[in-house]
Formats: sequence, structure tokens, C-alpha cells
Amino acid sequence: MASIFRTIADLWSLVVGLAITGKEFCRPGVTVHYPRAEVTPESAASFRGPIELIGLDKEPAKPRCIACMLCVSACPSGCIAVTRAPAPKPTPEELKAIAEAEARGEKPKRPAPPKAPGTWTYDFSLCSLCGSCVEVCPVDSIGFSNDIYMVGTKREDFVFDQLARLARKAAARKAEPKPAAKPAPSAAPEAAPAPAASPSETGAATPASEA
Amino acid sequence: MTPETASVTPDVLLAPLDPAYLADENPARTGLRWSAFLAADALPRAAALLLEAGWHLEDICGLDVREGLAAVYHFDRMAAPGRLAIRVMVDRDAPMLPSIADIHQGAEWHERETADFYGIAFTGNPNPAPLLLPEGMEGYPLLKDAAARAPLAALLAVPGREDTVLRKAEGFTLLEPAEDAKPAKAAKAKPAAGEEGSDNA
Amino acid sequence: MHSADTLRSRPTSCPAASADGGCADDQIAGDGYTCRFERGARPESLILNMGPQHPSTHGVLRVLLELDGEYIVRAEPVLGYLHRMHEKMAEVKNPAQFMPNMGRVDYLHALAWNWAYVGAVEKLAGIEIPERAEYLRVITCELNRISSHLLWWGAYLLDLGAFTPIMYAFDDREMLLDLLQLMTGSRLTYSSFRFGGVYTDASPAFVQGVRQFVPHLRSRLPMYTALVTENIILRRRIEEVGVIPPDMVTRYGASGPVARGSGIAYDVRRAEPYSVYDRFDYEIPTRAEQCSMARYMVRMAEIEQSLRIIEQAIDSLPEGEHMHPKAPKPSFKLPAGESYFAVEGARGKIGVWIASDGGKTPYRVKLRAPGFSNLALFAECARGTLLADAVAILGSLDMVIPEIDR
Amino acid sequence: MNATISFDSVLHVVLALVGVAVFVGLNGLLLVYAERKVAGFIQRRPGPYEVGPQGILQAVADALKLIGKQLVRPDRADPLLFWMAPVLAFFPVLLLFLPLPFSPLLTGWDVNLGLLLILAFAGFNVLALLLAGWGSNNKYGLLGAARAVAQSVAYEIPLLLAVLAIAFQEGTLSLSSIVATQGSMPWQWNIAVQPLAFLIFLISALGETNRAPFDLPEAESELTAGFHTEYSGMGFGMFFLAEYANMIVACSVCTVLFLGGWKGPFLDGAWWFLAKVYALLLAMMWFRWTFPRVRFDQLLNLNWRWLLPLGVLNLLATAFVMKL
Repeated sequence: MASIFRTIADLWSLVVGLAITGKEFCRPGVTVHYPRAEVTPESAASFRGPIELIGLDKEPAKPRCIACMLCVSACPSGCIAVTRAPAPKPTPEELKAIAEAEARGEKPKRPAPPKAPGTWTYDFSLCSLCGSCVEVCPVDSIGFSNDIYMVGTKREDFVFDQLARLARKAAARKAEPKPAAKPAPSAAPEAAPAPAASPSETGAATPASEA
Repeated sequence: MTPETASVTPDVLLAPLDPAYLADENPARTGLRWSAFLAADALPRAAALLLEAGWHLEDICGLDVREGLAAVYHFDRMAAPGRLAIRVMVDRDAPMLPSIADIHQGAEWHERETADFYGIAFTGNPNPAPLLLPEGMEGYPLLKDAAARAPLAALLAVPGREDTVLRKAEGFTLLEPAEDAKPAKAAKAKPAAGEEGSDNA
Repeated sequence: MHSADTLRSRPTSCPAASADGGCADDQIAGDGYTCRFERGARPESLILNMGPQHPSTHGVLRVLLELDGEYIVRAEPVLGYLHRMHEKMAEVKNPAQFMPNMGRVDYLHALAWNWAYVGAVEKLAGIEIPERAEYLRVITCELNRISSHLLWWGAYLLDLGAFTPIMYAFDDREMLLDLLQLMTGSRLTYSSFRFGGVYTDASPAFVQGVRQFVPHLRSRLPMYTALVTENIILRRRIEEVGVIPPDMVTRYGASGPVARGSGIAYDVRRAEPYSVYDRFDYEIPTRAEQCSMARYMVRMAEIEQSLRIIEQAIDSLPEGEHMHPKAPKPSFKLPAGESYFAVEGARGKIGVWIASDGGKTPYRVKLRAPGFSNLALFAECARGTLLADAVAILGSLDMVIPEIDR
Repeated sequence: MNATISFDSVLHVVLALVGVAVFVGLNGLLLVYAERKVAGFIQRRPGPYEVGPQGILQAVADALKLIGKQLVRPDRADPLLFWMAPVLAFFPVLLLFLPLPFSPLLTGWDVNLGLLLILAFAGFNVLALLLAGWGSNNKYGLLGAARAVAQSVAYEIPLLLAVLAIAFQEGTLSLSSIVATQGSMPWQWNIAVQPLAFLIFLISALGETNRAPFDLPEAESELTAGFHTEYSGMGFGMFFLAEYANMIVACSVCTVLFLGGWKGPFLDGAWWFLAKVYALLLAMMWFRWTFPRVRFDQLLNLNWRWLLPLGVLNLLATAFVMKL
């Protein structure tokens, strides 16, 4: 008999459950409805998205990178490939000096390659976002983007030419602060508004113009 | 398991099995409390004694070293924590060990895993099928090239380990530092690790 | 006794296979596991492959079942569908490079694995950690434990046929992930502990968020209890189902809530105190019932205990560095020697054993996964139960297959 | 049966069948949408949202998808049984709608044995599930089918006992007469007189229609999808429709027997009937998204140990009172 009463008491728990779900039914939803609503920028700020290059303070389109290759060797997945910028072509005077030096039998003094990357590619599809590259970078040239909504339809979409990306970003930032004013007739030709420029096109964003 | 058995230390427990080597370790340095070298055929008996005293098997790690293959059995106690590493040497040409899966049932999978990775056969395992690797796969992934093998002493007998050797059989030379065992490097790195290691702030 | 030769060669896919790969007529077609399992089965029983794709094997676990009606006569888990050979990867990467793997072994309690590996390396190399980093590790690891338990809770109810709780759990878990993202930058596969500290310092937003989250979750727990824990259907489903006596725990080396649900007060945080856990006041919840409900209750109680730890840790969070100034560079060399470091993960004792010969990469790394030992006892525990009970037992063991297969 | 079979009555029945088919089809869409919205709101998400305003066309899109999908039969499945099962699951259900009195005028086929007709044809469903499970040559399907048979057979008994209590009380098996004897006000409905029978009926109806928490024949966390594991496209769609059609029938019968059918406090009519049916359907959905699933032995225990004795007691009590 006692068990019968206990069973009836147990059945009350079902009513309690119904009351809870009934109450939740009447409350507003909590999901972020993506295309119509997005995660707040504050929330995205701490997100470690695909890495990006950080530009010089004075020249935001040029990376701080000195092509030391530390990030390449630190990366556990081998997703970074950096090559050094080629040495600039010797000027006519230098060519003359080289020729003279060679004629003298000395070691000619060729122009040194700049301490800058020639290409900087990054394969996000291999990256595990561990941050090793960010930590080893001696000049703080690598940082995480907070690109939450990145999509792609094929693998190649996730192989980034980081130099081009940096140039695009710098150009976009340049255009941003004065939206009312007519966009400055782009200081650099590659900074032209080409938001979806293909990597090869903007690859020329940082020709070794140092020389 | 009774409180009395829980307090029995492995040196007493394993004494009848005549371990070739038994040391009292400093857990702050290695995470181990005791370590021992046993003969392969003493393993089931040791496992039974340990189970009786409330020890459970944590894992079985294979090891490919210059002296041959080795298996390290880590045991721990829930009632009186303290880790015991039992090491057993295995002949590289006929890698066989007696299974302890009939004593510690949990060992079945650990043994199958070790068999997968090192090709050590555990005789008496109730289900000696591959566990993690596919059937019919060639090769054993964790075996090392002859050139890459380190002597056992280079791994387990580094200077400054501060273990107190409780027993050592005549002719037990496994932990004698080999001539080319790079002792200098180990010795250099060690002083940095003081008494207050990372384990207790 | 087998000869060494037969044992060394791996069994072929099917003992009864003919040349074209098919099985003999009296055997059901299948791979070697099915064929081997088939032998000795009673003729009238049903051999059922539950998994590797099955809604309640949580990923790709496969369980071979011999059924008599719906009663389980025999069960044999078949692993390896998610095996990634992390231990080999550990031997070819330097310790810093191996860290991202630690977020992917047990993706539900990634920080515990982070900690186990970082701890083993720190112990071996004698690296010191600033106090603030210890506290931050405790806070994030406990937050991660709660998120793991919340997900388990929802998924377990899903196994038992209730669809709604997982959504409520995710609602709360989402806040946790926001907090953990502030500290680690990721939401699931954290790789945020470093040798000698943690990756980022706690921002005021994080501290404030944690302070708000603790009372929030506390206020939600009574709802969880009323909706689920006290539900009579749930209680009848899991009470006295899957009884695991303490001796079974010892024989299989099970740990975590599985051991504590069997009345064994074993928790690595107490048994082998690491970090600053000895400074906090918290309990090790245990239950004497040994059944699935006991494991359920232990996990629910652990959420509360973790909240207690977080609360104390955030209140006493010391100022200072989050990385030790003498922390090694990522490319540092491990000194020779061995070290074993165990931490308490959401599923039990996580152990990492590193043996190093002083080379660039560790000589051998062993990852001791708690789920591996916990799942091993399933075969014995499920014998004689109903199919639906097997689902309840599997769920109560809280498996994460990537961790078991490693 | 006193109706002489005339051309008129045949025409009436045929028209009614067409109407029922349309009704069932539309309701299938509506209920799928409602079920998903209810689930969404209970779980605090929007539910279907993208197809049409508020996702209202989602069910249509799903139906089109199901129709467009290839019908796949497993290699070793029995073709005849395999394809017969969904047909057998769906079409007999349409017949069940015929005797339902939506309003005094809106009745497909007002027979004086309407209740009996419904109970008799409802048995077809279990046959369909059995054939589906057996015919698909799948172990999960077989287990699901076995569960379905045991469950249906068991739950039919308390269902009958509950229905019988009403039939005793009313002295008729004609559904419209049962409604007619009830009053307009809620306290004049049979539920006020026979609350126990109502509860037994409701629980048994959940069991008969395989709805959560009694959805054991398809328990997806145990049997993946139970008897319809192997069905794709409209094969699955038919089972799906049949499940919702069965739910409507069960709720309709419940409305007729216990909730006063088309009668309400004001303005009697079919809309009262529909309102009550949909309220019951909503309750069924509410149960589904709140409770865990029971275990199979518990399901049968509940039936044999609780519902059956209670049903018999209730019947005896009713008979006793009627005798007085």
C-alpha cells in the first residue's frame, strides 16, 4: 500500500517536469540567429582566429616580419611557408663597383637582401591555432585575427597569401576613418578597393621597395 | 583489502618474488613512489599480490631501448596513493610476456594496445586481437630504429634522481650509465630542478 | 600456449575467410571481430553490431553484442575507429609542438590534458610556475570540468530519450565557453597552458564573468534537479542499473566518477595533490549505490564542488605574472629522465608519462586515458542487462572516444 | 448496421475518404511544423525559420524532399513485405477517420458501430510495423518490430477497457450518440464522470501511437530507428504520416469519448472538436519534449500491473453504478 502512495508521489515529478518545460516554452529564445544577428564584437575580440601579419606602425601595409623563420620551425603542423625577399637589383653604380671588384679579384660587395619576407603563405586548413608562431615571433609580427565567420568552399580558400591580406586590410583601414570624405586616391596602387582580390594579384603589395 | 594490507609497501610485498631492483623514489621528481625490475615470469604473481593489496593497474607502457624491449606497468592504490612502476625486460627476438588479464581484467586492453604498438605477445590474453590498429597492418609504430635507441639508463638512471635503492640483485647492470649515454647533458639540466619542483607550490 | 610466431603476426581479418575474403557459409559476413565473436555463440542468439555509427555510442565506438531477445549475453567493445597515434606524434614533435594535440585527445576536458602534459614536462625539467598561473589553471580547468559535465548530462539524457535537457545545458555551457574563450582564445580544443604558466593573463572581464557565472549556474541547478534528477522515469531507468562493485573498479583500474559512484573516495586532486588544490575547501562527492544513478549524482555534485573551488580561487587570485620569467623557450630541450604526472579529469585519472633521453623530442610519451580503463569494465558490467540498460550504462561511463582511442 | 447501401451513401463515403486524405495530408504538414516549433520553443530556439515566413513552409519543403528521394531497398530485404509495410501503415488509417463526428453534420460515415470500427482497423498498424521490421532484414528493424507487436497488443487492452467503460455508461457504440449524450459545459463531459478512464485512455493512446515516452519501437538511441531503420524517401514518409494520422485519430476518439466532441460552452461546432484535438496533440508533443523514454520492461509492467487492473476496476465500478 505504501508503495502505491509512493508511486503516486513519484508521478508528481512528471507534472513538475511539464511545468518547467511549459515555463521555458513561454520564455524568449536564446540562440543567436546567425545571418540576422552576429556575435558581438566584444565576444569575438578574444577569439583566436586564423593568424595574420601585423604591419609596421608607420607603414601598415608592410609587415614587421624580418623573415627569421622562427615561426616556420615552431609550427607543429607546418602550415607556414615564408621566403625571404630577393636582394634588390644592383643599381648601375653598384654594378660597376661589383665589376671592378671582380676585376681586382676581390669579393664583390653585392647588395644584401632586405630583412623582409618575399612571400608569406599560411594554410589555415592545417593550422591548429596553438599560437606557437605568435609566441616565438621576435618582432611581434604575427597575431590572431578574430575572424569568426570565415567560410570557404574548397581547400584552396584557406591558403592565404598573408602579405596580400595585410595590404588589403591596411587599405580597408585607411579608407575607413573618413567615410564622408572621398577616399584618398590610393596612395599605393595596390591599395585600390579590391576587397576580393586574388592572392596573386595583391602578391605584389610589398615589392622589396626598401632598396 | 584491509587497512593493514594498504600500508604494506611494495618492497615487503614483492620481496618473495626477488625483484632484481627495487627503489624508493621521490615522487616530487618523477611522480613515482617506488620502482622495480621484475623477471617476466614473476609478473602474474606480482600482479596477484598487488591486486590483493588493493593496487590497480594504471597503464602498461612499452619501451624500445638498446637493451631490448621493455614494458613498464604502473600501479597505484586508491586507499593509500603512491605509484609503483614495475619494469620488465622483453627479448627483442621473441617478445613475449605472460598476460595478467586474468588477474587485473583491465590489463586486457592495455596488453592488446602494447601488442599493437610494440609487437609484444602477451600469452594468455583472452582476446589477442588488435585493439587500436587495423587488422592485418604491417609493422609496429612505436618500435625505433636501431640508431635511435637509447640505453635504458639514459632514460631511467639520470643523476640526481634521488631514489634510494632498496634491493639490487648481483649482476643487475641495466641502470649502469652506458659510456655514450650523454650524461653530461642530463647532469647539466638537473640542478635547475630543485626540491620545490613544479609539483607543489 | 601459442608459439611466438603465431602471436607476433597480427590475426588476419577473418579466421574463416576464404581466398576471396568472404566468410564460410555458417558464419555471418563481417570483419575479423564479428567472425571471432561469432564462434562459440549460441545458435539462437542474435549478434548485433552496435556502432561504429550508432546514436548512443558517442562517436565511433563499436560494441559487439550477443543478444538473447533484448538481454545481453555477451558484449565486446571494439576500439580503434578514432585512433590517431598521439603517442607517436609525441615522439616526433618537441614538447611545445605537441601541445595542440592535448586539446584534441579529450576535447571535452581539454585543459586537464593540457595540464597533465604541461605538468609532466614541468616536473621533468624543473620548471617553476608563478602562483597566479596556478590559480588561473585551477579556475579554467574547473570551468572546463563543469562544461564537460554539462555536456555529459545533456548527452546522457539524449541517450535516455529526453531531448530537451541538452539544450538547457548548452545554454549554460555557452556562457562557460565564452569565459574560456576569454582566457584561451578557443571554445573547445584548448591549447592554452604553457610550460611555466598560462597563455594569457586573466582580464578583468574574465574575472567579472566568472564571478557572475558561479551564482548563475547555482541558480540553474535546482531546475536541472526538478526537471531531470527527480524525474521518476529517469530514476527508474538508471537506478540499480549497471552496478559496479568496488572490487571491479580496482580490477579494471577505473577512476573518476565511476570509482566515486562505487563509494571509493579517490580523486587525484586529493590523492596526489598537485598545483594549489590543497588550498581550497571542497568535498569529494561519493555515492554508495554503485549504479548508474550513483555516477549521475556524483557528477551533478561535482559541478557544485567545482563551483566552490572556482569561487574560492577567483576570490584569492593573487597578483603577479601569468608566465614565469624563466619559462623556457618553446624549442627548449627536455632533460633526460622520466616523469609521471596525473591530474583529475572529468572522466577520471589522466596520466602522462614522459621518458626523455635528453634529445630534441621526448623518447616516449604514454597517455593514460581514464575512459580507456572505465570502458574496459563495460563488457562485464553489461552482461545480463537489457539493450536499453547497455545504453544507460555506456552513457553513465561518460566516454569520449577520441580519448579512449587516442 | 441499419444503413442500406445506396448510391448516395457510397458517394458520401468516397467523398469523405477524399476529404479525409486531404485532411490527413494537410494535418501531417501542420503537425510536423507544430511539433518542431513546440520543440524549438521548449528548447528556447526558434525552430524552423528559414523556409517561408516563420518557417511555415518548412514542412512542405521536407515533404517535397521526401517525395523526391530515391526509394532504396536493402539487398536482402523481402521486396513485397518491405514495400507493403508503409502502404499498410498509412492507408487503413484513413478509414479510421470515417466514423469520426467532427460535428453533427460533418461525419464521414455515421455508423452505430463506429467505435468498434476504429478499434478494429487500428490493429492494422501493428501489422505494418511488424512487416516493416521483418521485411527489411535488419536486426534493429526486427527488434523494433518485436517491440511494436508486444507494445501494441499490450496497450490495446487497457484502451479497450477505458472505451468499454464509456460504452457501458452510454449504452451505444455510435460516436455521434456518445457526443450527443454529453453536455456543453466541461463538467458535463465524460471526463468529469470517468477521470480514471480518461487517464488510462490517454496513456494507452500514447502507447498505441508509439509516442514518447513510449516510442520504443523506434527508440533511436537504442535501435537507431527501429522498424523504419531501412526506409528512405516516401517509405519513411508514409510511416511518418501514419504516425501523425494515428495521433489525430487517438486524440479525436479521446475528444469524442471524454471531452464532449463538438460541444463547447458556446457555439457548438466542428471548431470545438478541432480545438480539443489540437490541444491533446499539443499535450502529446509537450510530453515528448519533456520526458525520458521508459525501458521496455517498464512499459509492459506499467500496462499489466497498473493500467490493466485499474481499467478492470474502473469497468466494474462503472457496471456497478450503471446497475444501480
